[in-house]
Amino acid sequence: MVDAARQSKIDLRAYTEVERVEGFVGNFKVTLREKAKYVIADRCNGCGDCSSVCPIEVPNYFELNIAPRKAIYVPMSQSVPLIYSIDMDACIKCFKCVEACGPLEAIDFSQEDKLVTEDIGAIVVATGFSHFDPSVMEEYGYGKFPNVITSMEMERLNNSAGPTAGNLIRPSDNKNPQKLAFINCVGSRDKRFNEGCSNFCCMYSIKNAVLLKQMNPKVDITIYYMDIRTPSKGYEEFYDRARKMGIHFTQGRPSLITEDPETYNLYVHSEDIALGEVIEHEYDMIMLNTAAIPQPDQNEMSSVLNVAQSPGGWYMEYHPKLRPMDSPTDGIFFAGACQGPKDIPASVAQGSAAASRAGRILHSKEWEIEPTVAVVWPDRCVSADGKSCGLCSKACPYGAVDYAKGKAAEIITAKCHGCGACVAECPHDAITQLHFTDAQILAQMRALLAEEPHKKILAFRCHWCSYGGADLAGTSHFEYTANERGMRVMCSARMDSDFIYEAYRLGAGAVLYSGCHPQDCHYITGQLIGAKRAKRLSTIFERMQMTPGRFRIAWISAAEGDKYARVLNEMQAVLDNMPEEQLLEEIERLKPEVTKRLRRFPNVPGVQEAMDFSDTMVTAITTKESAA
Amino acid sequence: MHAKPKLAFYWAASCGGCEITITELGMRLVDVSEIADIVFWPAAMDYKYDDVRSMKDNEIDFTFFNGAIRNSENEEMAHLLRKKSKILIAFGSCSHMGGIPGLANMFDIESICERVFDTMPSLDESKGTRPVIKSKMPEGEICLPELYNQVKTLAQVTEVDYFMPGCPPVVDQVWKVFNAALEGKLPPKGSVIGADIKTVCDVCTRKKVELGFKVKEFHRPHEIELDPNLCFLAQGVICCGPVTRAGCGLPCLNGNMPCRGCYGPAEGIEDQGAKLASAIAAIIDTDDVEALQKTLASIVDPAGTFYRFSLADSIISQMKYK
Amino acid sequence: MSHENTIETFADQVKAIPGGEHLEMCYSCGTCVSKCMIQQKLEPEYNPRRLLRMVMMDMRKEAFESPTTWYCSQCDLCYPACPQEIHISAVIAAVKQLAVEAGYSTPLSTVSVDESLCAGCGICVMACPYEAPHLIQKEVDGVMDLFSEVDENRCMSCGICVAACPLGAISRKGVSNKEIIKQIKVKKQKSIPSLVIFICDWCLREDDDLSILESYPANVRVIHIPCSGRIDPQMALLALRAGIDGVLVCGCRPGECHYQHGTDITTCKMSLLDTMIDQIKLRDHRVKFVQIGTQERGRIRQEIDSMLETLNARKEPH
Amino acid sequence: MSDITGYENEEPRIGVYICHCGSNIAGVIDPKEVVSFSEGLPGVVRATDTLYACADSGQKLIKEDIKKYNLNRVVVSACSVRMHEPTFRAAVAEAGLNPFLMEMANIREQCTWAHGHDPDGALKKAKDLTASAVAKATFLTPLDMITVPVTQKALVIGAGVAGISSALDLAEQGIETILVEKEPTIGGVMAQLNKTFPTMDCSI
Repeated sequence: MVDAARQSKIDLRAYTEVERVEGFVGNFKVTLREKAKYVIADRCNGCGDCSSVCPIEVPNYFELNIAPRKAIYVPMSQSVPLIYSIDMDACIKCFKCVEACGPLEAIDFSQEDKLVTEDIGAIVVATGFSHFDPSVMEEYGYGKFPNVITSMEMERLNNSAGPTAGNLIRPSDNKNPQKLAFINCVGSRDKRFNEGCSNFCCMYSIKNAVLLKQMNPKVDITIYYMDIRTPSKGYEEFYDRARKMGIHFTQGRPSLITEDPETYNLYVHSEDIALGEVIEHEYDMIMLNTAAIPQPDQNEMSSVLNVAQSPGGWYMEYHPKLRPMDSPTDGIFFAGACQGPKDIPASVAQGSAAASRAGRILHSKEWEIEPTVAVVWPDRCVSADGKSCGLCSKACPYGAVDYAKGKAAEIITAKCHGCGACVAECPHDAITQLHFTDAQILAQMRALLAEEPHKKILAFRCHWCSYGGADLAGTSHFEYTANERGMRVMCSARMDSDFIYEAYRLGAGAVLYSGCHPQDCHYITGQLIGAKRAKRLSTIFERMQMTPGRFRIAWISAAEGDKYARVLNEMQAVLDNMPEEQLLEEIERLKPEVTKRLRRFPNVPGVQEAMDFSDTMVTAITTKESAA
Repeated sequence: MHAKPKLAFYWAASCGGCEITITELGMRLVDVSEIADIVFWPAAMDYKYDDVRSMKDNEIDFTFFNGAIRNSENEEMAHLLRKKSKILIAFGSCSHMGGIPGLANMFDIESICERVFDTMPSLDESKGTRPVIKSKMPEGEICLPELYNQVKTLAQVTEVDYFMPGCPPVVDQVWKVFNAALEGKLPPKGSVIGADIKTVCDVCTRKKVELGFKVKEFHRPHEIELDPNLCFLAQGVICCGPVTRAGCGLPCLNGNMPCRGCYGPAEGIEDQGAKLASAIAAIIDTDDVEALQKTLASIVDPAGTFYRFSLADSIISQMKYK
Repeated sequence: MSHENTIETFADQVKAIPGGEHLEMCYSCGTCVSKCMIQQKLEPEYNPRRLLRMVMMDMRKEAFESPTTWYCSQCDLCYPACPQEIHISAVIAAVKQLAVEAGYSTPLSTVSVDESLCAGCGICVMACPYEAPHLIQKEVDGVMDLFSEVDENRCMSCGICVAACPLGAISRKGVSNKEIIKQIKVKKQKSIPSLVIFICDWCLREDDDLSILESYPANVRVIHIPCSGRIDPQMALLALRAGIDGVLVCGCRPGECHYQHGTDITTCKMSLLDTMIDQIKLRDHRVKFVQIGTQERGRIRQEIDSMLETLNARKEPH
Repeated sequence: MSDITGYENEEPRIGVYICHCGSNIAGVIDPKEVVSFSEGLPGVVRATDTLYACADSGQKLIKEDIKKYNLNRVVVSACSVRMHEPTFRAAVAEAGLNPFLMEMANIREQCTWAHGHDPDGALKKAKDLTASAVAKATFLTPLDMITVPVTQKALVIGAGVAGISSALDLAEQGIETILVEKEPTIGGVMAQLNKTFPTMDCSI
């Protein structure tokens, strides 16, 4: 900790939050909120005179709220930086602290939060984790029985710098407990709360047990566990050491804790798996090893950073094996438990790894980004003719469209992230996206629907989420109908209405319109644009009296392989439930209507060529297939 | 030739329905009078109490006593007729179990008087009138019977030989009992006569409930349209059939109304209302514990429903007046 | 295709029965075993975790013969406690179904119906949490009549039907009406109130609490019943009529009843009785129903003491 | 603007490579059937299968074919673009082709792995996906990566044990680093701990 404060290249900003992140790799603009401390950092010498005169006491979060702090405080004596701050929610403005500070004049009640903007090349996100609140698990009586505490609370009670100066006492009567139990997996590996393993609790409880046993070899300690997981180097040996010290390990997940109303002693009800018998033992004090859970503000941070979350709420890495430190957004990296529960060695390792990944960029003067950007055909843009439009500019999540009446819109390439929202939104088809042109997409669709199109389900998926979801369905072997034919674009915002109409004109049995969940969108608001369009299409098809389910909208994250498979199977069921003639009849009935809506389409540059090509392609496919 | 058996009929606190049942025997009454003498029947003929007082003890062979014991006159006559009769039969629900008058045990006498003489909507004004046992009139002192605080069954004031339930007992059963009595074929003393052993449910032919059925809300009969072929409980309507002695011939059920329980508890049931509460509670849907109280609240007036005819005879009533 | 011909394993069979699907999610943590009270109170061999294991290991015979298959009363205390969200009782029910199909039958002593008393009213059919009784048509003396018949393999012996049956036509050895009434005997002493406690076999989890029950003198009579649902208001009133000063009925907290809804049915019964007692304005609080939760160690003492206090106060003015 | 419309007058010469991925693909469908299907598609001058397209041998095959058959488009029917698009782009680039003239068809994750129960359906789908990639390849245009400048400054959000070690590493590499912490002190959960395993030293 102290090293970090001493390192001259590190600009330490405590009591500061990240408000906004804009830009792209190498060129992020980050807005930081430096929260008002009401203490001038340069003048505060950390003497603490202010705090000792402060009359207000409130629970100290740092001590898990089991000990108080003043309204003007540092969380602990070894705080880095050692600068006091005033909690204005608690302060009664008696100004005793101002008096105590005297000539230093470090206290400034007029301070306000300050927003500062920084230019940043790469970002390492290391926001950590939070602790599961076990009071929702009635069976363990936390919050009801005073001597049931969490292990984090025990950390403070057993810490020489903690509120009891390291004297472990039990809350009901301040006596030193002689018989203790730890319960592992409280709220973790538990489908009711958090499905995952919290990774470090086994070692963590062993560590605490060993510490207590070292301080007082007479204490009787039992660790209740489901499995002891000690996979890293030296861990198993540490577990051995604990057993040699006489710490009891009982395999069995306790189902109930009860309390003696007179002594406040506790009884743990558990099965001893080794014995196959129910056991009930009495303890002075019980420590719950609670699950590691994502930070309460992880959802918010995920929108600020534009990164997705895995099930369970942790940040989702680009690839779990190949790129575990990378976010899907170039230039943003993850370190530590924010990406999933980790112990200290793993967190340190990932911190260094993330630094190394970020270093690749930060040591370069320039960085390459994908050229899949939008491009305007100036001659097709009506703005050049003096008409007002600007829909492209409105759609762009990045402000990358230079739009003004009287001149053709222009895309600022460096700002464009390549979502394709403007392309699909342009009513005059004056914009295209490199590598995802209308011609390319149409040619692909024609090929996919060459044969028996009414049996096919054409699935449009965004690259970042639903395509990933489809991948996960495959890697997990969640089977779904082989009639699915997948199309990939970068964002649901690129899924032009014309593509959908064209699919039905070609006779597709069903069409899936899928992308990410709104909060996960890789392109900030791209999904919202796509979702709005999808909803509009849905209304139109409803009015055309298309059988419900032949057009389906589904938001599927890269982590929802099961959902992808389920949605496709449900769509197949819709088709299966329609007699073939009825389906074919409906497709024919709707063809004129969807064709009518495609009127601008053939004029788009490249589309006619794609159409002509596709005719040969379709012929080739059908001949080939009939031969087979 | 033996002397003809002597019959007596008396009504205490009752509506008179039981008396009407006897008249409903019609021409069969003439047959009765061929073989028996009716020596006392104030509802039909002019008899004075003194006529009874002047009889020898046990002079009457069968006394059919209907009505509950509500006042001192009822009780006095109960004792008198007991003394003068060989066999005393509690005739009808009121003398058997207190009947409808027995529901007055939910209140004390003062609150009843207050209702009758002060707050009844049909009163023009309250004059604070109360019945007075003895009052001086120009003609001399006149007496009224004393109203009791508790409505009692006949058996609670004197020894009863047989109980004949019903509100009123149905005519066919009365005829059967007359015949049995006159032929000397009555069962052992203390028995319930003129009724069956099992319950109304046993003889009811309505379709019984389906497996898995539970009641979420109870209805009173007028609140819903009743299926004439389905068990009332299965329609969420409280029916006293499960605990009530059969023998009535099911006039209520045939009229698409649930059993009201007038034939009293079936053999083996000690407390009709408590046992019915137990049966009814067991059919309540308990899936949603929060909603239980709402379901229970839909049973309007449990005491009046479960103990409609037997409150005076109930254990809770006896506990109250102990 | 190859997998069409595969031999169906025991686990496959269990999983094919609704409720059995999640069998293989079990990671043997033992929560269900200690959450359940059967092992400690009734049958030491009882162990759902091991039954699930037997199914997974294709140990058909052992599973069919295991007491776990037969003793589970589907109270579902374990279901909300299971970290893998396995509906354990449903899995056990699936095993039991297969066991019955294979010709096994319950070792429990179950209820029986006396047809000479049964009126075929169907109250037991509605009351039973397990759908054990059902009505059958039967010819008696040349007349078709309805009777209740109990499927012994469904019956869990809770006695709820015994209490519900208006005519006492259903009984179970040990807890028939007669046997219970026989126990309502207290040595009456003038100055000390007498109390009868009907206590369900499951609401007191701890041995400590059970010993509290035994710590009272002879004026407090404890009658053990399988479920508070076994007691009906008439039984309580009969005790009072027999001269007992007070009746305390103890059952489990809602949601913790060993027989699913027994305690809730008792709530209904007792609440109806309370209302009726209230209606006749008899406010002497001599009958009380309490529901004790698994974590309420020592509460039984409080409840008995407070009941005795109430009864004492009632005695004093006289 | 022919570079935008994507259809150039240059005659497409497409090479199609169907990957077995060991048995991952070939265990469900016969890649050779997809090869013979591809052979007749417009523009396809070379179609073949390969055991592992991503392996050195597979890449070498593609590179050699580009020269041998004078290919100007490459289609690889193999795994997800999220897996090996960079690999094959690099491979074609090494053979002198613009990397954006390579197109992948995902016949593993989104075909054989998801339709193991329906090998016939999977084969049909693999053919269609390959045809679709050929169609897209026909209209592909060469593109150049866009170069952007880099601000040589890092931001580390969160000063727990991971954030601190990351910031220290960056700083020691000589990179200006802003270390942001929302609480008044850095250290995170680690600072709250007593001693830490397995060395049992002080956490701070």
